[in-house]
Formats: sequence, structure tokens, C-alpha cells
Amino acid sequence: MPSPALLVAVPLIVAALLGALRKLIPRWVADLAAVLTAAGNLAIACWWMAHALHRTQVYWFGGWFPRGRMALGIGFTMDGYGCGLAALAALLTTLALIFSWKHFESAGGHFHPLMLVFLAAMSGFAVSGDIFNLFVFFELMSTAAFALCGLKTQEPAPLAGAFNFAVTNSVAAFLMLTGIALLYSATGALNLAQIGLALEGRHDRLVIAAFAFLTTGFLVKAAEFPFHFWLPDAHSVSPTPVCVLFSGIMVQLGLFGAMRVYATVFQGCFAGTGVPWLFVAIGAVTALWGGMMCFAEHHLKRLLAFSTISHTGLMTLAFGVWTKAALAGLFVYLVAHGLVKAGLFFCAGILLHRFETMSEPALFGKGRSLRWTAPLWFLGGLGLAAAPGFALWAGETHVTDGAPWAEAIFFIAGAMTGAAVLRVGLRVFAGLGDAGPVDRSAKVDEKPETTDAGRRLSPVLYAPAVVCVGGCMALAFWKGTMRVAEAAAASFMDFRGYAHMVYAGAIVVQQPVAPHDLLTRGIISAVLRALAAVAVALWAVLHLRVPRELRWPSHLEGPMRPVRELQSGHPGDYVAWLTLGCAVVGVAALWLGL
Amino acid sequence: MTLPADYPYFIAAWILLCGLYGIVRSRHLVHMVISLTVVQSSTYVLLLAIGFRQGGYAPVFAGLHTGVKVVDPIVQALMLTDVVVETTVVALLLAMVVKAHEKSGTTSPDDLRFLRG
Amino acid sequence: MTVILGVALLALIAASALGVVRTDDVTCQTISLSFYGLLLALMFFLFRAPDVALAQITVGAIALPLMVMLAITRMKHHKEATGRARKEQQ
Amino acid sequence: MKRRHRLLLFAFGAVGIAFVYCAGALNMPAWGQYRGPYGDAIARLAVYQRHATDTVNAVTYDYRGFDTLGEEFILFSAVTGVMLLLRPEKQRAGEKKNQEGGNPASFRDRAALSETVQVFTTAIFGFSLMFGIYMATHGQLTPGGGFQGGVLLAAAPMLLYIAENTEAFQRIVSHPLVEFFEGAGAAGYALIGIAALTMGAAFLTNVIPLGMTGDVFSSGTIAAISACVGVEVAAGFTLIVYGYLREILSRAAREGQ
Repeated sequence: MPSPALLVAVPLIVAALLGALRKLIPRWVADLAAVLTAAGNLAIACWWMAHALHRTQVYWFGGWFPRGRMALGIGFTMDGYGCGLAALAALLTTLALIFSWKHFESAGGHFHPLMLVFLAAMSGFAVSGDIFNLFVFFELMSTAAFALCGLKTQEPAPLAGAFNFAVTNSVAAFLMLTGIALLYSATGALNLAQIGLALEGRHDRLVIAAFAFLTTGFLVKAAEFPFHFWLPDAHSVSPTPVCVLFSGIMVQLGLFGAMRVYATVFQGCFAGTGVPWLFVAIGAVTALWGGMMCFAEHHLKRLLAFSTISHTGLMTLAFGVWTKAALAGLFVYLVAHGLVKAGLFFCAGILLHRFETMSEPALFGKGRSLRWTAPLWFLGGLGLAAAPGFALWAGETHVTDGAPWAEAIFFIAGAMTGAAVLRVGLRVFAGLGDAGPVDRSAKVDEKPETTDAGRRLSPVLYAPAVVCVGGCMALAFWKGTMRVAEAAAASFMDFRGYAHMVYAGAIVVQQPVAPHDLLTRGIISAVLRALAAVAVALWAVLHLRVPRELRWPSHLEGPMRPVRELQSGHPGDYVAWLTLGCAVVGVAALWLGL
Repeated sequence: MTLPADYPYFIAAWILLCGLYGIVRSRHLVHMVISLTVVQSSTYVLLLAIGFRQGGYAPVFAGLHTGVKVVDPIVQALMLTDVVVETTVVALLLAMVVKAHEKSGTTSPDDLRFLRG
Repeated sequence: MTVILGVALLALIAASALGVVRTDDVTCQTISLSFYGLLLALMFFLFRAPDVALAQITVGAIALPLMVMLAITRMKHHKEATGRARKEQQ
Repeated sequence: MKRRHRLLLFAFGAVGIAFVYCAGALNMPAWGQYRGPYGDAIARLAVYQRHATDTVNAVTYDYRGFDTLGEEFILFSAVTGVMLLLRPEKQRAGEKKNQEGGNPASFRDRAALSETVQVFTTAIFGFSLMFGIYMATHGQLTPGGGFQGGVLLAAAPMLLYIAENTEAFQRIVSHPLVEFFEGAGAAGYALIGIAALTMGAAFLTNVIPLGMTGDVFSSGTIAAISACVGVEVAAGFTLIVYGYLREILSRAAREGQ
């Protein structure tokens, strides 16, 4: 039985050793050590995923078992949901490290240690069962991410992006710590299960204030409206392998933090109140906002970043629905989205490697020679639209089962983001229509990340994208996907079982989950959504050939301009929005929860 | 004069809002970083206030009976972590500021807006 | 006694927090920051947290202002160096 | 957004946050009446279970030692980030040789410092070293610990800089071993945890005999971890300082030649 501590300890040790000896060891040793470590994490996380799926297990650090009902030390709770996310983090890190085999000759050996620390932080965050430990891993994740974001120090834009990222996320961390302190004053405990038991049935103003601060902290990481402003800035300037991790897993881990805390601490307080609707509302606004901004964007990485915002909004909505089916769907959606988004970012990285630009107009028609990247990109675009054959579709069907309003939001957001990606594909790889407008963000030029940019493309650049897109499709066709997800969701929601496990370590047998078959019912809307995405993309690309009355909004240029001005690049603005958002969350929670 | 008995809690909130105000009104990136440390210091005050016990001793039992009333050692351990986090984040942010200044020649957040729209 | 001292100290801390963020000149702000850090350390001693107080003195009075001053110095140096280079070019 | 609008937006948010916070804080237990079970239990248990008189350090390095492991790596990644951001750039290949290989021996500032100051700071240098080492090794007994001691140790070379012994300063801070110690200290912490794993105990379990309460060599892993942290913090802060000063030092050295 591999100790869960290895998930965190091994990457940290390897990172420290690589950092200590960075001048002595050759590049390929660092590459190999990092890839092997990440793959090892993947294996351990998968092992635990298989073994903890039906019964959560607890690991007490330092051997400090609880005394009576009081946790003395820090515990990891290995459950299906958490281990699944740890496995996804490890998989994406492995692929990103493979992709970066030829990158960053100039980073002087700092890249690998930071990536491994980032991996350790994500793994620990996914399975931690202690609220302050969550904060520590949140900060560790942030610190490594800030440094990775500013990797390209040749020009000011990445530094500005990293600075905005760092300021907003640090403020978020301190709000979160304020929330933790409030909870500690109410219960005198830091273990999630212990806090949850102490608070059960209590929803006074103190609990709601703590909820507001904690949730705001997590939602900043999850880039929910109006806390999302940092994300496009950070993504558009980060190196591709880092973008993969940011978009594929880090942002979703922010949401997962909110979910974990809600499931263990606040579920018993807010049962029967309207508080989950808060997440539905935030998620819906974010999904639509991100979809619109995504469609109006012409910088490839920024476009993908806004699509991440939109999809994380959809996941937040699914979280707010808070049924077993919705959480199972959310789990599948999260994993599938991580894979597809990673695949798209890898494709964008190939384009950047080959053509040294990320601007849609500048790339117009250039991709014709890339025979392998084009299908991957188009498949990714269809995947984002949750077309049939991608696991996103299976997830979405479970979330929107019996909720037509949710289906409408998934439809619009999926079609918008899918259309934006397909539009870029049509322009870049097929050279269809015109080059598209040049906007301000499309002019942010990027320095190449590779040392041999423009030269031939090696298979290490393609393989990760193939694995990602292929994996997402395989998940859709594997029979066990939904069964695993439903088991994970069932134990995730079951707070009594969780608390019992933390204290007693006893086995809780869950009721077998009846397998749903919703897919046949959802297929019509999925096909329609994919068709809508293709149609909108074609309309945007060929807008000069359609009748004049239908032409004007094809890029959302005019109507979106005042909205896009809000994305001002000024950290002060972002913090002002963050403050307002925290206040709104708090007041709304007071109103819904009391 | 009667103070509200819980005034340290409110002072923590005041410091939090002061720090946020500093970030929002800032015209210099270093100023912004320092304001961020003020935001962080509010969590020290809050944590310390929560763990305090009137008439309690410091939780160091060198020359103390183990039975005496002490203040909460847990919050102090959390604050130690907090202090380290503060310095490291500041070091990293200041390095970004220095580098951004070298690359763009400005230290004002108003002029460092390369990422708009 | 502790209570009166505590009230006074906390009031001073609240005032100087506002002072730190209202100081616009960065060099002055560094000095006010280290003063603020020392006030915090004093409060930690007063409220029976000697470990944190020591950490706060080493960080708030040494490490933080030092790093800020280093950053300011480096930026000043850079400005001078680029100014000189430009002059030489002319 | 204009500055005025930003401040207005913030004003609304601040009022809202103040409202939510105050609503919550009015429900909090009265100030000075800490009643939580966690802290009291630890304060009761730490001396018996861990033979450590400073319970804060017992919590930091043992009961919640896993948090501190994360915290050490926050420091590690921040130091790596600072070195990464402030690394000398290869772009100006011609200049590079000058930057790195400037001869520090010829470096002197224009105005010399008075000898009193020089002697005095050199004396403090020794004191700072001693006190830093003392603090890093006595954390389990008295206030202090690896972190505080490490910062003091890192401050020692800075005193040399102030005393204008720049040569010695540069020789210390630019030594390749500093970087090694930074990584080794961080790895050492995690390896102490792994050592317990190999003996079949949980990660970070104490495996060293506890010794007499009040003795320097008491309380098992706490002292060992504290020492690792001290090494890492000292080396880390030295690296940060060097990162900031590298360019200034090398430029001054160039001009001195």
C-alpha cells in the first residue's frame, strides 16, 4: 500500500534536490527525473482512486490519531473525488513535462523544481482533510504558479500578468484565512470533519460570514465572475505547459476547495436553505460571461482562457445543483474538460512553436501545413461544445437531467466556446474567409518559448495532445466512467460517512448506485449544440458573404467593447471587483441562509 | 468610556479594509505590495485575538507548571506559518516589480497595462 | 494594566495601518512599515505570543524593509544606468 | 476604469464586507475567553508526549508539522521564483562575461565609513551568527526556532555589506554552496518524514528518542526539523538578497575596475 504522504513528499524531495544540484546535473536528467516523479504520482493517485472509491480512508500525519472526537494532527482523507483530481493533476503534469522536453533552455534549471512543487501542492490540496492545511497547499500552489507565470522575463507583459495574478490570489488567500479564523473561533477545531460536526444545524451570522470569506477565497482561484479578471492575464502570458496546468486543473481545484469545504463543513448548516442557489447564480453568470468574452477574443491563449472561465462557471452551476447525479456529472465534466483544454493548449503551443505568434489574424492560413494539429484542434473545439463522443457530453447530461434551464445555459456556453475555437481553426488551418479583426490583446506579441522555434516538430509536441483528446473520447465510450463518478459523488456528498471515517476509520458500506442511462436522451441536444457551434463558427468566418443585416454581430466587436474595457489590466481594478464580489457573496449568503 | 468588549476583532476588520483600500488607491507597484502586507497583518490580529485568554500565560512551559492556564498555542503556530507566507510572497512580488520596471521603465500600475481587452 | 496597554496599542496599530497605506512616497512607506511591524511585534509580546513576536521582529523589522529597500535601490540603480547609457549614446 | 470609479466601486464593496464581517463578529465568543478544545488539549499533551517545553514549536514542527513542510516549500518556491525572475539574461551575450566575472576585489564605495561603525558591525556580525544558531537549535525549549534563527543567520552577511566589507559579503552570498544548502535543507525536512515511513510509521512521526524534557537534545525530531528549517531559511534569504544585489554589485565592480 503506497503511503498517501508520498503524493506530496516525493515531488517535493525531487524538486528540492533538482534545485540544489541544478548547476551540476544535465538537462535530460532533470527532465527524466521530473517526468518519472509525475508519473509515479499518477500511479499512486490511481491506486488510491481504485481503493478508496467505495470507502474513504484517512491517513494521520505523524501518527497523531484523534483523541475521542478531537483531531490532534493533520489528516489526509483519501476519497474517490479527491484522488481522481490528484490523478488528473499528475497526468496533466506528466504530459506538460513531456511537452516541455525542448522548452526553456533559458530558465536555468528552475522550471522543473517549480513544476514539481506545483504538482505536490495540487495533490495535497485535493486530498487534505484539514482546513488550515488546505490554506497551506493553496498558498504553495499559488507561489509556484506565480513564479511559473513570470517565467518569460524578456518582456513586461508576462510580468504584469504574473503581478495581477499574484496580487488578486494573495488577497484571496488572506480572505480565506480570515474565514478559517472565524470558523476556528466558532468551533476550536481545524479538522474539516470536526468543524462540520460542531457546526451541524447551526447557521448563525458567524457561520455565514466565515462561509462568505472562505468561499470568496476559493472562487477567486476558480475564476468566477467577478473574481475572474486575473485569469486571462495570467494565461495569455504563461508558457504553454504552465497554461495546461492552470486551465486544466488549478482553476478547477479552486472550485473543488469550495466544494470540499461546503460538503464537510457547511452542508449540515445550510441544508434546506437557499445557499446552494448562490453557486448556481454565480456559475450561470460566469458561464455566459466567459462564453461571450471567449467569442470576442482574438488572442489564442486568451480565448482558451475565457473558455476555461465559461466552463468552470458551468461546473460551479453543477455544484450548486447539489444532487448525486449532478456531482457525478460534474466529476466527469471536470476531468473531460481538463483533458480537452490541455489538448487545445498543447495545439496552441505547437502553433506558437512553429509561427511565434498567438494572434488569430497573424496566424491566418498559416496552419495549412500542420496536418496533425488541425484535426486535434477541431476535435478539441467539438469537445468543448460537448458534442456526442466526448466525455463532457456524458457529464453535462447528468447535470442537466430534469432541469431545462440548466440545459439552456450549458447549451449557450458550450456552443459559444466551441464556436470560438472552431472559428480559429477554420481561419488558421483552413484559411477560410478573412483574417478577422486585430484587437488590442491580439497585438500582445509573444517571444518563442522554444530554442529551436520554427524548425521541425518532434513527436514529443504531438503526443501529449493526442493523449488528451483521445483520452477524453475514450472516457465517453468506457462503460465504467459514470459508475466510478457516481460512486465518487456519493461518498463526496455523504458527510456522515465522511465524519465517521475520520474518527472511527470504520467501513461504511454504501448503497450500490443504480446506473443511469441518460445518454440516449441527451444526444439530441448534444448534436444540436455541436451543429450550432459549427454554424456560428462558419458564420463568423464567412461574415462578409452573408447578408448585411446578419453581419454586424459576427465578432461581437461593437457590442462587446465596453464590456471588454472592464478587463483593464489594472490590479487595483481587480481588487476593487474582488471586494465588491466578496460583499455580494456575503450579503446574499446572509439573505439566503438566515 | 466603554469599549465594545470585542474591539480587537473589529480592529482586524479595519486593518483588512485599510490594506484593500491601499491596494485600490495605489499608484506605485511597491506601494501596492506593502499594502498587501497590511491586508495580511489583519489576519495576525484576528488570529491572536481569537486565541487570547484573559490572564493566560504564554504557552512556553520552561519554568511553568503544566497545569496553568495558557493562551492558545495553535493560533500562534498558524501565525508563524502566516508570517513566512507573507515574506515569501513579498519577495516574489517585489522581484516581479523590479523586473517589470527594468523592462518597461515604469512603476505605476496605470502604465503597466499591457493586457487589456 | 494589560488591558489599557492593549487598547492603546491596538488603537495605535489601527491608526498606523491607515498611515502605511496613505503614505505615497515609497521610501517613507518602508519606514512606516517597519514601525508598523514593530508595533505588531509589541502587541504579540503583550498578548503572550513570544514565538510569533520574535518571528515578527526578524521579518517585520529586518527582512521586509530590507527587501523593499533592496528593490528600490535596484530600481534606482537601473534608472541611473539606463540614463547614463542613453547620455553616452547621444 | 477611472480612479474615481475604482474607489467608488471599492467603497461599496468595503461597506458590504464591513457589514458581513461585523454581523459575524458580533456572534463570536467574547474576546479573551478562548474556549476551544484544540489548543488546551495540545498545551496539556505537548510536554508529556513530546518533551518539548515550547508548545508552539511542538505544534509547528510536530503536531502540525505537515503544514510547516508546506510552508518551507512555499519559501523554497518563492526563492526559486526570485532567482528565476532576477536571473541575468543571456540576451546581451557580449556583456555577460563582464556581469558575472567582475572582480570584486577592486570594489570600494566612494565615501568610506567610519572605523567605529565598521568594527561595531563586525562585532554584531558574530553576535548575529551566534544568536541565530542558538535560536535555531533551542526552539523546542524557549521561544524561537528554525525560522527566526534562519532569518538572523541570513542577516549576518548583510551586516558585512553595511560595514562595506563587500568583498567578504560577495564571497559569502555568491557561493554555490548557498544554493545547495537551500535545497538540501528543504529536502532534509521531507527526508526526516520519509525516514519514519521506512520504519513503518506514518509520515513525519517522531522516530528519535525523546530525551529529558528541558534538555537541548530532547524532543526528538523537533530539533532536527528545526535545524533543517534554519539552514533552508538562512540560505533562502541569502539567495534572495543576492538576487537583488547581483546586478548592483557586478556593475559597481565593473565601474571600480
